[in-house]
Amino acid sequence: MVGTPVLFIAIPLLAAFLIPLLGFVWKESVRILPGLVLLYLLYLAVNLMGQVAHSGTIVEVIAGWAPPWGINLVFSPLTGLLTTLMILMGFIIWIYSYRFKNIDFREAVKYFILLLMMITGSVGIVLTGDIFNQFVFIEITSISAYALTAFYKGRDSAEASFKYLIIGSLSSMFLLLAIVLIYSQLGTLNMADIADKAHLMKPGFKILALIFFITGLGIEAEIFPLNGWTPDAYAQAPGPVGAAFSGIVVKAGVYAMIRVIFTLFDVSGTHQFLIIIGMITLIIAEMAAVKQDRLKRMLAYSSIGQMGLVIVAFGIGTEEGVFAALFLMLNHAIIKSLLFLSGSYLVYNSTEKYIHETDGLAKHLPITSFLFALGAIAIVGMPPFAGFWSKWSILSAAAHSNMILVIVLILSVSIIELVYYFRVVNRIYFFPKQKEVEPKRPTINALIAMSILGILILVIGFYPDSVTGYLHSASQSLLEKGKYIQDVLSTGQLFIQ
Amino acid sequence: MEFKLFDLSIVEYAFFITAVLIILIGLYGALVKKTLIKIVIGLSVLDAGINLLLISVGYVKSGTAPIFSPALIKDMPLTLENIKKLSEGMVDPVPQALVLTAIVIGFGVTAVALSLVIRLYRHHHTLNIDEIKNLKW
Amino acid sequence: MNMIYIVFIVLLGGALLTFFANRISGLLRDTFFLLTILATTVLFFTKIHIGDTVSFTLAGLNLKWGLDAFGWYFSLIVLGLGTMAAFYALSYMKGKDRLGYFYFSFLISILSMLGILMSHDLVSFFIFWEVMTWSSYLIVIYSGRNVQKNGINYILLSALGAYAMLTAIVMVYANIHTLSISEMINTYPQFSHVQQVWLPVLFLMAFSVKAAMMPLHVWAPGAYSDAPMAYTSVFSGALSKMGIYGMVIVFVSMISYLPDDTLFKETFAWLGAITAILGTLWAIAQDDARKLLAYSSIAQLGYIITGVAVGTDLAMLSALFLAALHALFKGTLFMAVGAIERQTGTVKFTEVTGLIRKMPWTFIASLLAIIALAGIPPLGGFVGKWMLYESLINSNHYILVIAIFFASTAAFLYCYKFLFGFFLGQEEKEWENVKEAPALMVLPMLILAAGTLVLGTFPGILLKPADAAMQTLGYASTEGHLWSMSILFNEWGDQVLLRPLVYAIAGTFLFFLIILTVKGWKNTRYVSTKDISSSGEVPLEYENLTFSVNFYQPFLRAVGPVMKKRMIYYYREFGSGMEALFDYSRRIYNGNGQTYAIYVMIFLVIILLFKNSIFG
Amino acid sequence: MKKILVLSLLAVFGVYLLEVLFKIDFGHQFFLHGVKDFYLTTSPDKMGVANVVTAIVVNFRGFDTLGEVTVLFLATTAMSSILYKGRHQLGERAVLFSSSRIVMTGSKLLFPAIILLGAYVFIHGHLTPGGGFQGGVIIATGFLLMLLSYEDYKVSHVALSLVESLAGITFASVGLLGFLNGGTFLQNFLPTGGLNNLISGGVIPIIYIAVGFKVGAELTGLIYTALNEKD
Repeated sequence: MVGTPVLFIAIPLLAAFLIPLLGFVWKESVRILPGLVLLYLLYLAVNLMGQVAHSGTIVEVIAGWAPPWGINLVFSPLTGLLTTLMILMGFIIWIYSYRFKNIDFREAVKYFILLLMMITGSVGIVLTGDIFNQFVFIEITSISAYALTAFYKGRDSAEASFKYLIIGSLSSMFLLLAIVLIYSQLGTLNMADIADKAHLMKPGFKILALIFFITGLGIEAEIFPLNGWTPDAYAQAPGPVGAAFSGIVVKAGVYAMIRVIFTLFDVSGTHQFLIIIGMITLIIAEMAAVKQDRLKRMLAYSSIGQMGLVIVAFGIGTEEGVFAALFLMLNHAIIKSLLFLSGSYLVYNSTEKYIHETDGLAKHLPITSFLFALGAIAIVGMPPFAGFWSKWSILSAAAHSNMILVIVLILSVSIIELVYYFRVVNRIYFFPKQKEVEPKRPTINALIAMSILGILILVIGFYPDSVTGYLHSASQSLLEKGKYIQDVLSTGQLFIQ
Repeated sequence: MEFKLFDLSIVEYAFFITAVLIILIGLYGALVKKTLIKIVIGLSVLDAGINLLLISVGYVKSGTAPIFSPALIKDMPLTLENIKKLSEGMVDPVPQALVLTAIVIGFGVTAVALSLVIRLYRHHHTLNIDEIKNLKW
Repeated sequence: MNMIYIVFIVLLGGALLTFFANRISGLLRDTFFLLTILATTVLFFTKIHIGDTVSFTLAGLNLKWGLDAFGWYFSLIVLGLGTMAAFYALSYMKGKDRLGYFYFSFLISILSMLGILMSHDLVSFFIFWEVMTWSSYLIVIYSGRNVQKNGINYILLSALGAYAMLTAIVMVYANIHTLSISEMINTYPQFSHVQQVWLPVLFLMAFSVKAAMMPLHVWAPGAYSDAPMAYTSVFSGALSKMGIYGMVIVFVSMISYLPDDTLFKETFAWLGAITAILGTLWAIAQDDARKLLAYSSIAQLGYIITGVAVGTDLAMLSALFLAALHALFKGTLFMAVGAIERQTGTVKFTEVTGLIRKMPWTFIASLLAIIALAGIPPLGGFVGKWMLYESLINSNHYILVIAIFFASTAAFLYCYKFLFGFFLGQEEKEWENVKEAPALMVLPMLILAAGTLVLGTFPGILLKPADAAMQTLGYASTEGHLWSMSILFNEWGDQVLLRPLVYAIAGTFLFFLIILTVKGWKNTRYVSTKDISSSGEVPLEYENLTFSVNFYQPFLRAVGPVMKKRMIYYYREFGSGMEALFDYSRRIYNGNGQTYAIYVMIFLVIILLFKNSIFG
Repeated sequence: MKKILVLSLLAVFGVYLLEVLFKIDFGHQFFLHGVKDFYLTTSPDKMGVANVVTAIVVNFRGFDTLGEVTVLFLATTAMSSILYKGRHQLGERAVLFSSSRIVMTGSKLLFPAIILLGAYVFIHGHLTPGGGFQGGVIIATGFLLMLLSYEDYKVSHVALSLVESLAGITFASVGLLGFLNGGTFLQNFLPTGGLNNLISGGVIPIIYIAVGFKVGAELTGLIYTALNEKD
């Protein structure tokens, strides 16, 4: 027994509380501790994934009260997969930002606490089996995200953060309203219990709660038109944080929404709604991305578009569709993080982050540019890189459901995507360098982090079977609603004196 | 239907109506007011409205606070039946616990919002949200 | 381990080694590059036999690779031209930077083409197709010229085609739950009518892009002329043939099952012919040799498409023959242009003249290639064109014959322009010190040019494998009567009637050539090309008065109306219209946080108002 | 224009929300299998906690509270991070108004009482209304009073973060101790004692005291950081 899922929350929290204390004793520990924690959690996650594959979903009870009375954590193939992904991305981002704020110790303390908490919050969103608890974790994630967005002084980061905060507050309002409606009807907050009893709700409640959930969680999942905050926040946050947003936070938001739609309520029409809304998100975002003149903003819009695609894939609703969606999430996490991480070195010494400032940097930053190009070519779905397989799986899922229009739209949008990514790559490689730009060489730890991501892209691209098995069992576990309810509610009552 | 000045059903739902009104006022403040501080106030009002709604959902008519105080128990032996009997007259404790959490979270968000307002003022020297849009498109 | 894997591993490993060896030393890199391509060629032709297959499972999909006679025929083109181009490249690319990158992309594109030819399932076909796209894209943008224009045009149209194909592939997969190409072909007659029509359309879209068929050709002039010439020979000679390869399969195995297949065939035959005519006209108008050859490639591919679309056995045979031949002579010509570019630094007819004595071997290779291109006996081009005409007449496409004939006659004009502009005419002082290109560049050219000569005389060499290829496509074996299909051949595949005539023509031609050259050597008075009378007009100083300026002005004036607007103009208009739309659409994000919050409320209210119709 | 739009949006939203809320039978909870009854009976019966809300907050839904404490912790971190000006520019205390001697003396007198009240509230969290959060807030008001009345009142940042961290660590460690004791995270491992005794309810008072310290320190820190913002 290596541990249980609750350690994913408890240990980082303990570490976060410890970091300021350790800072008094040994400054370097502030940087090392989060990495150690994440490394341990990665080890734990991988172990638990093996355990789950072997003996089924782990339901962990907290404070000794069996669900639905106590809060429980569910480590199923699905949540386990996402947790592992998030912890992995978190670890890579930690490697990347190990030397972040090297000079100013006090800022580093805050950065690492907030980053660790953002990761923990996202993991909590995924693991928890209780809607109110999920709300709390969403708030933990959001508050860390607000602070990290506004982390850089002397830029417009506070503006971005404030926009995020306004919309984030609306999000929490809708979530609470939905919780109120559910509680007033069922008197329970446990997801499995709600799913079990959802048919007891009076008409009207269910749909209104669902609408509030979709609106509230849609804000976290970057659905159009709820995503006004996204490009600003991505563009203004420090590079690793942007990577964490697209690799970790959004994934948690999408998961929460999907959990609500697939497990909590079974309302007909939701899937079509998801497809339509995802499609609109995808199209608008990719259209907006074409004309961006700032690199990170472009990446942000692209990230929104990809999330739209993920939502479309979930909307298809078949096992294949869910598989495609999860595959997309995985690939997007890896590739978009790579783009953010390498992209932020390409525009390192610039405040405005214009794309034309990356002109001709390939000569000065060969590895960074190469990795950026690799990410660009992978995210547009060129084989044999990772992005192709997810694109293939979503298209074939759509084809199996006879959604030709969806296929055509996805592919047309892919062409748009291809144009703006290749334009940037061309600039990096073939344009004359701007004189006033001073390229910043990536530190060794940043290079390691980016290379890991690059290698992952190649590995998944050449040997997709390395992940498809996990993805298949994860998608099955999402679709088996009855099993989820049974797994959670059959956990024995444990009050031990 | 006979019109009554104090329609009982309306009075019964006064909590809900008030809560929703507070929510709407808060939203109005957040969506229309131009000053950052007023927007933050709007968001806080919004929180308050939701908390009120949450707590009124848990209300049980003429219920007492969910505390087994000595005054309530008196000399009753604490058997399960007695506890059950006592608990029937109590309001639902769960929303109260939730509200406690929600208040704290709302407080945290407000604190962050206010500090952002300070930063924005420092940077833009204005509190008008219409003038703070360097980031767009 | 199966030899098929080994070939791919050799290519991929070689490409990577070449890439990394660049860091160590140039010699090592060149060695790896050459060894890789040679090893591949040798392994491929000695160890892989027609009928070999391997299959494996990846991501839950059954993939199958193998070689059939049809693929083998095209691999002959790919590897033959590829090897020659590789030798040529060693010398041509010497001294340029980013060579690791170039050689890597070169090898990967060879790999992808072999992969396409050996794919027996749709997914690996698509994967290799896309790998081919990006590897060739990498080379198109290698020079760094016009990357945002030509490079993006290329990748954009390629993606358009590739995604059309992907749509078709997923449709097939959803329908028959298998990815095998032969399975798709077998079950095709049972598909629904809509799919029966759409599948070929989508596939053909992908293939027409690569085969540069109008109106999807707009990428070709830019891409062909921007890539280094060492690769353009492969690009135009072999890579575009992948489009033809796919087209042949679609036409033979799908369209012929359609009830109204004639409509398809006629349309494509005509598109091919129009491509040929317009390509030729545009080629005539070019002053840049690379552009001229690029348009000429488009035109030549037009003939081939027509042949494929007409689809009788003779037409198909001629298309396959022309495909191989085009690889030979267009490879030579692009290499020749590359040699001239390397030696003189320019490829404009208006700048370079009279290179015949400076670069005689290049001239001879170009001459042979041009003759083959123009379809003059005794070279191979004549055989192919003859067969094409004959098949068109036999299948009653009289107007098509006229169109094709017009195109190939007009092709003389640009052929002549090419020869005259570069090699003939007066020598300029400016080019006095030009030397012949290095042997490593000249030899591949000469070998390829000699190939056209050999094929003109002994077309059977190529007709035999072409016939085997056609048998795998389901054409009846023509072993017995193939050689008598055309009045041109005897049983040995040799030309019967024309051989003496051919030799006579060639002999006369050579004789006069020698006489004229020798005579001209003695008697010509050399003046600067700028020193010509201008009928009373005083030319401005910057006016270029070389004879190549406005070479075919009267002709172009005559055909002017057809060429007023280039296709790319409409694409550009469409593109800028879309960009304006995109620019407009992003204004939704107007920067005001409050507006975003109002969006949230609008979203909510819309769902609330329509909740009954959304959530049934 | 914008106002009309917003008002109509809000009207639709309000109507739809109220329409559903009116279906709730106010004051009668009709659901049968809710979790509330279990809490109401188990809390006094098995846990020895008189205040059921406290039992829920700290034990049944203790995980929420851990998150909540984290939110506060993050809010202070976020605030100091957002308002941080850089290593060399330390903030200066803002002086809102200078207070009279009476106010100063009065505050000084009130301060211990306020702190005591706060402590009382969180120590008796499991018996009476109130608890760690309420007590913490009361303590913070004491510091607020001092900060307002004395221009040069200083709170040690080090002490604040020490208290904050230690309290947080206590909470998380108590949770982990339950875990290490063979139970689950946050599970009670101490004897529960009798109902309505001060020392009862197992780990609940410990956690609530920690929460009280933490909230007090954090709110004080928040106020102090905000006060140090002078432009």
